[in-house]
Amino acid sequence: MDIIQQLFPLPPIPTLQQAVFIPLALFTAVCALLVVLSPNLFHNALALVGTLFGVAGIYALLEAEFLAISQILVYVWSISTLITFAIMLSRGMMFGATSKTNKQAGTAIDGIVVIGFIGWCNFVSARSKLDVSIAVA
Amino acid sequence: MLTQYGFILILSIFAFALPTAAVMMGWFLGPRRPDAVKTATYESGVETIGDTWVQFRAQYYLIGLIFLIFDVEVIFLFPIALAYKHLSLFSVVSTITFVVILLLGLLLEWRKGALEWS
Amino acid sequence: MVPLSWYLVLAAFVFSCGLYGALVRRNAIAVLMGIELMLNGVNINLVAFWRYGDIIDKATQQVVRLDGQIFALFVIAVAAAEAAVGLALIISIYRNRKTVSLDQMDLLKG
Amino acid sequence: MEIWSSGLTHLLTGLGLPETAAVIIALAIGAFVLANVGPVLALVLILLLRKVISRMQDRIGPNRVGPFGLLQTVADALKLLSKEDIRPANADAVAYFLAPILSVFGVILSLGVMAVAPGWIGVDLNVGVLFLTALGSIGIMSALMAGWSSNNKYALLAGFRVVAQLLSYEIPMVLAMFVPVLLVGSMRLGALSAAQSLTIFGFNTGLGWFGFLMPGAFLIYFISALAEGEQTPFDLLEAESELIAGFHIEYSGMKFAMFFLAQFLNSFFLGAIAVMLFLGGYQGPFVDQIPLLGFVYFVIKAFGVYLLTIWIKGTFPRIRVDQMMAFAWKVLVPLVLALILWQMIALKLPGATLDPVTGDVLQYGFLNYIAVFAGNLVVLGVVSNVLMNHFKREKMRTKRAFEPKSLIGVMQPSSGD
Repeated sequence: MDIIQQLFPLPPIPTLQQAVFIPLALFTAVCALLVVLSPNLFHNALALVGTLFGVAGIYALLEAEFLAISQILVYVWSISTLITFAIMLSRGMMFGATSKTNKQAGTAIDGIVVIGFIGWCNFVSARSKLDVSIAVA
Repeated sequence: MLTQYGFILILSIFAFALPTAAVMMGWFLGPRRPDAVKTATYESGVETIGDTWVQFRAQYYLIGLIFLIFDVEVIFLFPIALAYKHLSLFSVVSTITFVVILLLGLLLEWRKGALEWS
Repeated sequence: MVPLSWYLVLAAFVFSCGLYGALVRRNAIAVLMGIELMLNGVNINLVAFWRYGDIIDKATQQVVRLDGQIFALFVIAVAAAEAAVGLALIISIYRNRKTVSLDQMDLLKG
Repeated sequence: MEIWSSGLTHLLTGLGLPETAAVIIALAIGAFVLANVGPVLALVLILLLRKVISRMQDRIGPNRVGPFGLLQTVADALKLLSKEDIRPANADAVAYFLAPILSVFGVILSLGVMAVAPGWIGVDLNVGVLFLTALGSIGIMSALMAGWSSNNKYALLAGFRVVAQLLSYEIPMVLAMFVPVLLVGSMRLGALSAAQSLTIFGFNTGLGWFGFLMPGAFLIYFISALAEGEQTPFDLLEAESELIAGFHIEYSGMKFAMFFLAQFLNSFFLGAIAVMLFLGGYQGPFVDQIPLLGFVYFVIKAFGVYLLTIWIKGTFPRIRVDQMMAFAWKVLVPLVLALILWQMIALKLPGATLDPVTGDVLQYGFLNYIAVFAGNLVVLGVVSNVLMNHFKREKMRTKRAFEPKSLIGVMQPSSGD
């Protein structure tokens, strides 16, 4: 048991903000995945709205409240309605027999892996510098 | 400040739970005997013809487009209102220019017939 | 306090989702949604760096500069303009050629 | 932190709870109470509407259930609870389920920022006014979801129409809300309500309503709020006497009840926002001495505005879609933009008390207020002129439709309208 606990230490108990952040981020991430993976175009648009609300919540958590409201006002009020209008105006794609994706999936995943690597590097360096500086300040 | 948004968060949880509970209660209390006629699309007793996806007119998109312009404008106007008591003459003139340009844009849309709905 | 790196991971995830959608989907509107996702990921990054990295007044513990927020606000405005113009293009192409599939929009091919 | 929650937190920490838990429990109690205010209020609103409308139409209205029919809406709610919940065969399950819930969700959230009495406000957000407008987006999404997921042509069409209507009237509404915000310099609804006091000889009469100072902005807000709440004369998409229903045509049982509830609460809350922004909020005589009186004033004013909308519902004829759109974009939006321009100039006229060091405005002067009032009077005149012309024309049309003989020889041939 000790070895297991040493290898996989229990995560520290989250603070209140972290406890809010985790479900919010999960919601945003799942919605973002649905935007690109769901085959139904209208579901994509709804998931996009979910993502936008999640991002607005993240802004509120970052104490950028005006930005959170702007996000909802501009994105959810106008951009998502425009997208829905565009979906309705260009019908016929929804039930088409052709595949929803093109043949670039491999390339795209390669690109995302590269971005993920860069992001990981940033993550490590950011944790080593910025978190420490904040802890000092 | 985060306490305030905490309240909004808790309120939104309740605001979501309340109608969900009501709908669920209706689902449990009411009878459930669906049949083919009952679950058919309602069209005043007539058989539905064709696809739901009727072609919409592009006017809807145009309204959305004009709305978007003014929506972004609102975002830029409200912070100005909060600081209006501190603004210098230069900022006031530039704000007024901003609103005048918007009015001119509205006039242009009017002249081009984007506001007609018929 | 939530560590900055958590926000960055979320931003990178949202950005990657958007990139995947923009590269892989056939439907022009879905591609546009992917681009919106990418812009949102960038915005999270901007705001998170503003919150954590900017100058903090020692006396009041308030962030005194708003560069990151203003930057994000402009990204939102530009995203709005981009969506409006992009969707208008898509609709006009659809009315002319009856397709929103990017594979079939090949007028510019030599 | 607001007065109520800090008091409750003190009480809970006195009971021996840790600080964080006390705050959370206090907030949760407040949120629970607020969330439950919504449905109870809706029962009252529906009963009131039926009673008043039936009086206007020379009927008695609900009078069987309970004393004076007071329990009629409760009985209706119970009946709806026991009804079958039909889901159309081709409907999209998730969106069909979520749409009615979201419509109520957005409306109840707006209770959180209502300033009902001095210090009695869920949270005094410093983006309060924009928060209220942002909540409208949830209503839009629920309308689109309901229209699309029912898989019914007419539901989809109605969903599109309601979205077009809400989009058109959102702009004049937000810009009319901008006018008092520009004067006060704050988006906090508590601050906006507090700014409408009027102290004469050291006594707060509470009559410095922005509705008196800015009648033009108030009229534009009120018209837009009628359209946003889908009230007559703007209730085109569920004209009960002409069409079947709106985007919720396929809904039944409790889900339909949710849309119904959301619509009533929405129109009431739009009136409450009008009260907070233009009709003085909780302000009134003696409100400084007895804060509870503020709550009474607020409720009376809000129900007064609601009765006004019922009166309009019982009196005015519906307008056509093209008239509605043209009225929003060609009359209200240019007028309110011009009003904002004028007010920006008027507030910078000389006469205001300035801070000697920074040059900030401390108190607007007599000249500023006169200029703002004059601009608003012009806007009021133009809007009411347009409305009068419209109703005159409508009267002529109705007369021609009902008694054509009486007009022979009187009327000139008109260019078909």
